[in-house]
Amino acid sequence: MRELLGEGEFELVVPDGATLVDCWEALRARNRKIDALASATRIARNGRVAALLDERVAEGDEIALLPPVGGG
Amino acid sequence: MRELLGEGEFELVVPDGATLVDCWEALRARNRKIDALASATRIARNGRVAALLDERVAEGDEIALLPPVGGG
Amino acid sequence: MSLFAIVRDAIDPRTLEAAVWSEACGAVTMFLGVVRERASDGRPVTGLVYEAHEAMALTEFAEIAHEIGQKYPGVRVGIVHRIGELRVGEIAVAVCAASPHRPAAFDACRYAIDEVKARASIWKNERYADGTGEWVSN
Amino acid sequence: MSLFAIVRDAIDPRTLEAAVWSEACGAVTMFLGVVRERASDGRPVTGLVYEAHEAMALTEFAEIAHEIGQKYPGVRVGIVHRIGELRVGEIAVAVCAASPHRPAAFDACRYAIDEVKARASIWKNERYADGTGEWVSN
Repeated sequence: MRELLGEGEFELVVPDGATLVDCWEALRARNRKIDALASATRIARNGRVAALLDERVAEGDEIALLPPVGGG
Repeated sequence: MRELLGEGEFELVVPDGATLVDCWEALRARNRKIDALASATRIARNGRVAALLDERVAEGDEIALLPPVGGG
Repeated sequence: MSLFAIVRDAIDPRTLEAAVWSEACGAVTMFLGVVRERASDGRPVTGLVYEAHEAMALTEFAEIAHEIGQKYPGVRVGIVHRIGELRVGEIAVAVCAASPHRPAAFDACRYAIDEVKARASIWKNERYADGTGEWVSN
Repeated sequence: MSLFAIVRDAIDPRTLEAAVWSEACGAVTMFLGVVRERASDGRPVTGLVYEAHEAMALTEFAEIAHEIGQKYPGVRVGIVHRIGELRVGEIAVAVCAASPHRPAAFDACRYAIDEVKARASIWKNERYADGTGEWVSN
């Protein structure tokens, strides 16, 4: 994912009251290659996989895109 | 078994042509307490559990009485 | 040793076992995931590189262990995953279960590694002899 | 280390694992039978004394491993049993299975310990706190 997008961690600026869907759209606006990940990627907020994509985010939240896992 | 019978390894003398059943009877003549073991004990000859009790024994054979196992 | 850990150095299964075992336990089962010389498609592998979201992975390990406590009362499990660069033959993950009796120890160990592979936030990059690598999922 | 052994000193699971593993194997499973503090009937146990018909037990271990080779092609197993006096917490038996993939590694390990307990020529004397002992079977 880092290789596909060409970047790792960064700050994402979204409007007050934004949801996880808004974050995804902001990421997409930054890099359209993210479309390739849409079907297999989960989104986590502050270390928990988000159950609802309309969860609101707050300043300082950690938003992580999680590709399919491969532990073990 | 050793505790029940009061003895461990010993030489058993049986006639030429004797079978494992004859060995069992010879052991029984020596110590009737062996009856208590009859239902749960297997007999091995030279390190292999005997399939047939009419197997003949030869001089020098090791005959072992095997109580129920308890490994692990 | 903690029952749940993400480590950067060699995993010692004996230390994990000692942390999991208690005097009521007659049965200890262990699963070790070891780097093997070939990928699933048969290509030779020179090693693996693992990355984790550590905080999430540790939470997931504890959740899996909690589920096991519910399904198999009296069974304790420990889960340790190594990250970074691993060579063929090195242990990537160790799961240990201790139980008074052996059926639950086997079932719990299997459940734990199945769940770790299915949902722990850990990613694996296979390294090939030609110097390239590829992220692979389970 | 030999794949099949009856030993009088402490069992080192790591040595057994190293003997069983090969580069094709991504999955290693291990079962450790450990002396626990209570008998099946709940009485406190201070230790166990094991005796074996060594030649027969080693033959039985090899037979069990051969059966596993037939049932689970590509899986290797090792079996080590300790005899003599053991205290609570000490390892009485270690079974290790190595396989390219994990389902067969679990199945083989479980088959091996089930068969060892059912048919290996090994006998166990439980020692109780009052100084008495009793031969027990599985």
